[in-house]
Amino acid sequence: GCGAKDNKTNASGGSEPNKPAAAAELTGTVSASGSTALQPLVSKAAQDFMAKNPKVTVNVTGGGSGTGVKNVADGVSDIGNSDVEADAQYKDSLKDNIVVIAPFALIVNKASVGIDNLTKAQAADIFMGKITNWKDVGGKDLKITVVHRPDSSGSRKLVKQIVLDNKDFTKDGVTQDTSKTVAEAVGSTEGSVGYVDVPYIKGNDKIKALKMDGVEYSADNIKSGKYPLYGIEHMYTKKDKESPAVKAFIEFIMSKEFLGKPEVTDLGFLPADLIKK
Amino acid sequence: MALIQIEKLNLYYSEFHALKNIRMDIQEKSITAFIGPSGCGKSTLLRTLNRMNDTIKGVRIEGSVAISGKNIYESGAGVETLRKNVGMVFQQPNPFPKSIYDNVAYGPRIHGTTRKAELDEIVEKSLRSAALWDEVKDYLKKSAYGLSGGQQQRLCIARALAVSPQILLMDEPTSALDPISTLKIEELIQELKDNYTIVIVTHNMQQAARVSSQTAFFLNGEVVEFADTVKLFSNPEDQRTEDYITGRFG
Amino acid sequence: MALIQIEKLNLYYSEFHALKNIRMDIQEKSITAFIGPSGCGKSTLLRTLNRMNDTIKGVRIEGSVAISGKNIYESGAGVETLRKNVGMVFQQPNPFPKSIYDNVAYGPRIHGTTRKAELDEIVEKSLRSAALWDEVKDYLKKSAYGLSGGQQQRLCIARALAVSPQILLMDEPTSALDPISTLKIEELIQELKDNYTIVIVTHNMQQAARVSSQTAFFLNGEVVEFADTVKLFSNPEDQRTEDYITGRFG
Amino acid sequence: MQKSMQMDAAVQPDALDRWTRRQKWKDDAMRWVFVGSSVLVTLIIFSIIGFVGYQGSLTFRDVSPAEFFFSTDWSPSSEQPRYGALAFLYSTLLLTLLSVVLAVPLALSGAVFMAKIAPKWMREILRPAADLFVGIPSVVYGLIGLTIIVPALGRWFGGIGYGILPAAIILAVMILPTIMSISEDTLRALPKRLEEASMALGATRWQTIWRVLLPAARSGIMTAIILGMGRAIGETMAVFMVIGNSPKIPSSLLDSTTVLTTAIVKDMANTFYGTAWNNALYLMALLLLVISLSLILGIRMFAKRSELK
Amino acid sequence: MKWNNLTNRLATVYFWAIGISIIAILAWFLYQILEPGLPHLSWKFITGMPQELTAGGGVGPHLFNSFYILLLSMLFSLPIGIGAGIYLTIYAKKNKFTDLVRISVEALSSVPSIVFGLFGALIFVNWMGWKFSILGGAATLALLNLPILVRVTEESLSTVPSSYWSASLALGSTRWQGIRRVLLPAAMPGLITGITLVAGRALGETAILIYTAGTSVSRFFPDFDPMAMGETLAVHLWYVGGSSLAPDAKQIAQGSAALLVIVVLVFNLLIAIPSRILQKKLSGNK
Ligand SMILES: Nc1ncnc2c1ncn2[C@@H]1O[C@H](COP(=O)(O)OP(=O)(O)OP(=O)(O)O)[C@@H](O)[C@H]1O
Ligand SMILES: Nc1ncnc2c1ncn2[C@@H]1O[C@H](COP(=O)(O)OP(=O)(O)OP(=O)(O)O)[C@@H](O)[C@H]1O
Ligand SMILES: [Mg+2]
Ligand SMILES: [Mg+2]
Ligand SMILES: O=P([O-])([O-])[O-]
Repeated sequence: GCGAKDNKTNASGGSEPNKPAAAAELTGTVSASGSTALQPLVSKAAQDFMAKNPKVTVNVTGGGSGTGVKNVADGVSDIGNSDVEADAQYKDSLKDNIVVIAPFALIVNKASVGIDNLTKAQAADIFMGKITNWKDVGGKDLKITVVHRPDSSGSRKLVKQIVLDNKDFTKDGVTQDTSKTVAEAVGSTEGSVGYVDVPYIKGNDKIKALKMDGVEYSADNIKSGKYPLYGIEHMYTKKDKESPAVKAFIEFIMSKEFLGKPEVTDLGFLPADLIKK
Repeated sequence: MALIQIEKLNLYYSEFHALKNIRMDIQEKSITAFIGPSGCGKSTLLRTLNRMNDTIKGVRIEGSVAISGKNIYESGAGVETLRKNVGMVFQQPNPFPKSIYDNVAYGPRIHGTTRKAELDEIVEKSLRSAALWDEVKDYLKKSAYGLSGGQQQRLCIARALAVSPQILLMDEPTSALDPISTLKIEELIQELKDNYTIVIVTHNMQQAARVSSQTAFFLNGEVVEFADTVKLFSNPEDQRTEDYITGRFG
Repeated sequence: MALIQIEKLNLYYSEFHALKNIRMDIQEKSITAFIGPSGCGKSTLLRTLNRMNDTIKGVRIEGSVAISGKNIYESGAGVETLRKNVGMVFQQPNPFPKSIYDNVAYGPRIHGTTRKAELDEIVEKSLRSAALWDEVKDYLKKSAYGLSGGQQQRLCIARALAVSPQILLMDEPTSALDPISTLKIEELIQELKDNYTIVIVTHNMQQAARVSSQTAFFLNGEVVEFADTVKLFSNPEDQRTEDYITGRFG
Repeated sequence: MQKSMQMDAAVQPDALDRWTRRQKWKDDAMRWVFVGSSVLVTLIIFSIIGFVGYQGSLTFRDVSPAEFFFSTDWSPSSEQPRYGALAFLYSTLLLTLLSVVLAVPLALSGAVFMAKIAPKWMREILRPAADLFVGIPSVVYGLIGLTIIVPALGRWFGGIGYGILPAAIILAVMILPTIMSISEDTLRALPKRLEEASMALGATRWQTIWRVLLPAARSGIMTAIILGMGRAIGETMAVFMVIGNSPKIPSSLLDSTTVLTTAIVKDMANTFYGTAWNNALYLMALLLLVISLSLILGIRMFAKRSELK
Repeated sequence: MKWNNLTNRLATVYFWAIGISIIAILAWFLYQILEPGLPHLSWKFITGMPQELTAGGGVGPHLFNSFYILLLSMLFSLPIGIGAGIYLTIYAKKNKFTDLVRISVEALSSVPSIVFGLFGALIFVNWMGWKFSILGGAATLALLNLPILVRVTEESLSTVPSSYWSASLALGSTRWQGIRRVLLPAAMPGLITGITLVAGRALGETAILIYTAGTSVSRFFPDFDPMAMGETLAVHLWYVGGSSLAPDAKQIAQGSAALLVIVVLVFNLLIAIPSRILQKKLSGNK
């Protein structure tokens, strides 16, 4: 029932000049690759989208943000998922679709640390290796272990920008590949601290998210500018070469219909228009 | 005209001069024995007759070997055709890990015989010629490895006969066998003489004396003496031959 | 008293009854030859004398073998001590992939000799006894695999002598060798007789006749006849022995 | 030549001649297939080296070789990016060495056990079990390392438990079956007469194994170790999960550090193609290739030299 | 003498201890994998489709892809690997080209799989335009298999007694006839063992496939289209452990690990049994 209606919307939304605006059924293949942080969301969207448009196949794969962007530029994928802005060399050829906002949080090992708030300055000192014991920030007498994301990850870049004012992280500590493994490592290591995007906080009862300067992450606090730690998720496409199916898919991801689904809302991604400048 | 004519044959393993200026004529349907101490070149000469030396790296050959008047090192007929015509039996029995039947049928098959009836006939005939048929006729599908050493060697002879060669080369065919099997093979060789030209290498002078009509005595890559077996053993011309056959060697 | 006394010896490979009720006395410093067709049990009996059969699974032994009056299957001295006393030389020369020196020194070393000077002396003496010293004295550090077959076999004899055994078992020690090397080994055996008790298995009746003082003729796991070599070959008591030695077997 | 071919045709039925010619044709064709396969294998390795080498060499447009090879400062995302890979190189060598040192004695003893001592039924279980372990994905090894070995080491020795030691333990288990199986095959393939010769001289089983069998199997054992080592050097996923991945020279076996493989995967996917950072990762891949190849050739040469002339 | 006996006895004890510890280590690992995973294995899990954010996802397409990629990669690597192995054992003369091939095989076997992954991504995914696909994954995996196959072929062929080869040539066979009818059949048991090893490694490989076959599966199951994306079971395990947001991700990971081990085991058995029968038959039921 609702499928037919939606198709019409998509087709009329497309501004392809050589395509008649008739309500043709969408066909074709859409492939997306890139950011692993974004992959669960995009995969979920792909499943729902394919259910609505049975003649479209959407393939989603990871590979990392850098790979994703390169893949669109090379024509390997239609969409490049990235949680960082693309390199300057791609500015001209790629179209930047900002699809969602991903809040981040600082997390600590729940059982051992004994605090639930850090000021931005304290957090910066911990990540730069200047504070190495929790008692210096009001916690237990316990050595701090920092769990990082890789240098090239969007999450790390974000924390570096917002929390560390672009100074360098300490080289001590442990690096984990993905947000999920960071959450797990923090959960299993005494005295550890890390940073992840919020979808990975829930469902792990050995970690806890810290407030920053006394502010908890939430849609409202982000909207009002009180909570600074969030990333912008991009889905790059090739400028002026997007097929109707690709356009429809990106619109679908950004739609209330999809983002409003309970299991998606639950994840904690926020709609892109939340912080429209 | 002799069936095999060897002319001014020299063979080198890289630097090593293994055969020196060999001349020899071998008549059709005769048995010729090669004797001599180890390393004197008996096997090497035998293997030039079916070009098995081709498979060894660094071998260089000069001179000519003619079979039925054609130099086998020049003819365009190809080494496969030559080897089909010149069968070979090795020192160690070397059946394939296949059934008795498949061992004998191997040669005909690779040369294009595929009809079952025809193969059956060839297998039976070859096994009969090798005096093995009665012992194995009920176990043709069994692996050849179930046979005793002497039986295996006769199987290898049957396998060689199955492609109907004209010449049969045997390199110490009994040296791995017990005396009784040896005796059987020697009898077999005598019977085969009627249809095949046979060249046999042996360490055993008694054997040479028993089976062959001509004998060649080798030393350091040269043929010291080549004569009728009876003559060579009873009245050798060369002193070295005499020393060797009387065991006074060295 | 005889050095080796074999009494009512029966040996089974699992089900198979390979030696049947063997009795035999072997005198000190004699050479005894075992002859007989393949599979009759010559090697098996030889290997009971130094308990090499122990290494084969499923072997069962009844009866007794006594050396110097002590049953080797009961004595507490251990199989290593026995084997040190009863050396063995195999059909195929089987040197270790080590230098000539290390091959000969192997035995003394495992039995606890470590002093270089002592080892040097043993190595030289053993190689001299095996008539190999002059040929290899300048290449002691070279690999044993560089030697010819006959030299390798003499090296194996030297290796066996290096632990000064009392008895030397030889299982067809020349069957892989050419006549000249064979002759050398036979001469060597004759010389060794003065110091060692030797038991030799051979396929070659001439060899048995040439080297041994006693000969035992085996058939199907039994000793058909055991007598002075000269007597056994010239005037055998058993018809089967006569048939075998005159080649009229079967 | 012309003449002899005609004579042949006269002697043999036409059909057979055609058969022979066809077989010869096939023989020639197959020879080219085999040569072609070999050429292909060679081409592949050269294009891999070429590709990795070219991409890697671009690094030197932005980074001096001295910095890359001799500095331990790896901070590619800082304002003043530094690309020193020495720490990775150091840890790679240390990790490989340690895992081989852990695995080899165990694997060789196991091989001797299986080839010479174990009863048949035990071998029949152990051998397929060992083969099975080659097929367990490295992620699974990593998972076990992360959830069991790292916390246990942390408990026993204090600290967080990440570092070269847990990685080496995991790698040792991963390469153990390979080394064991190949060494066992080699031992088993030794001619029985060597063992007989030794036993007949009164050697005990242990003396025979130690003084004759193991030396005689040396070249096969070398191959086994090389193969195991190759796998240890190249392993990525399992190591990533337990080694900690700090870009520095570790102060102990239980200190977080990074090896070349994990340094590559960590950032390869998220850096942009053509940047100095990305090129440096390719250069590390080249380095990895060169190291494992030269280790292998080195050991081969050493083995050959120590063999008897 | 006493001393010798003592060391011998100690050595025997030592080897038994080592043998048992190795078994214990292997068994402990197996237990750690199977114990948490087995309860999660059900028909629905083994044949079901994956779920992204909700619980109850299966691994049907992944299992299928594992075998599909394995099969295709064997299709590429077997002829070339065996071909090069045959070249090296039978045809190779002592010359520069042979040395080059040998060193190449050696070098290829020392290439870390991550490097193969990068290479495959560039050549197959990008240049050949195969994108992330089963085909691209299989082709890259074939590169990983190649050197092992060459070596296995060389080794199995060299254990075939040379007397078979001379016997065949002496009967007038061409080399190819001898290879096909005598050498390869006689080397078959060794080849099969080698192939099982290779297959086990391929089934467990992740680093290569992440960059070439992708980390998602086709919407159809089974999908024989080689151009479809082909996340395998091992890669899925990696993805689920590292990124999935499904609430039962942990169980899925444990189940996949157990399933993978069982698959490799079954695969080994399926191949080992016929190969043993073959071996018995060849060696003449003695
Ligand atoms: N493939 C080879 N490469 C180099 N030299 C070889 C090769 N084969 C044989 N020779 C040498 O050529 C000589 C003749 O060898 P050949 O095998 O013909 O001797 P033979 O008379 O058959 O000896 P035997 O009775 O031991 O079989 C020997 O000195 C041997 O070392
Ligand atoms: N390990 C074994 N297991 C079972 N049977 C065996 C074993 N070794 C030998 N036999 C059998 O025992 C019998 C005697 O073997 P043995 O080796 O003693 O014979 P032989 O007289 O030395 O023969 P040859 O002259 O061939 O060496 C043979 O029938 C043989 O098949
Ligand atoms: Mg010869
Ligand atoms: Mg014997
Ligand atoms: O999403 P990231 O993996 O780049 O942090």
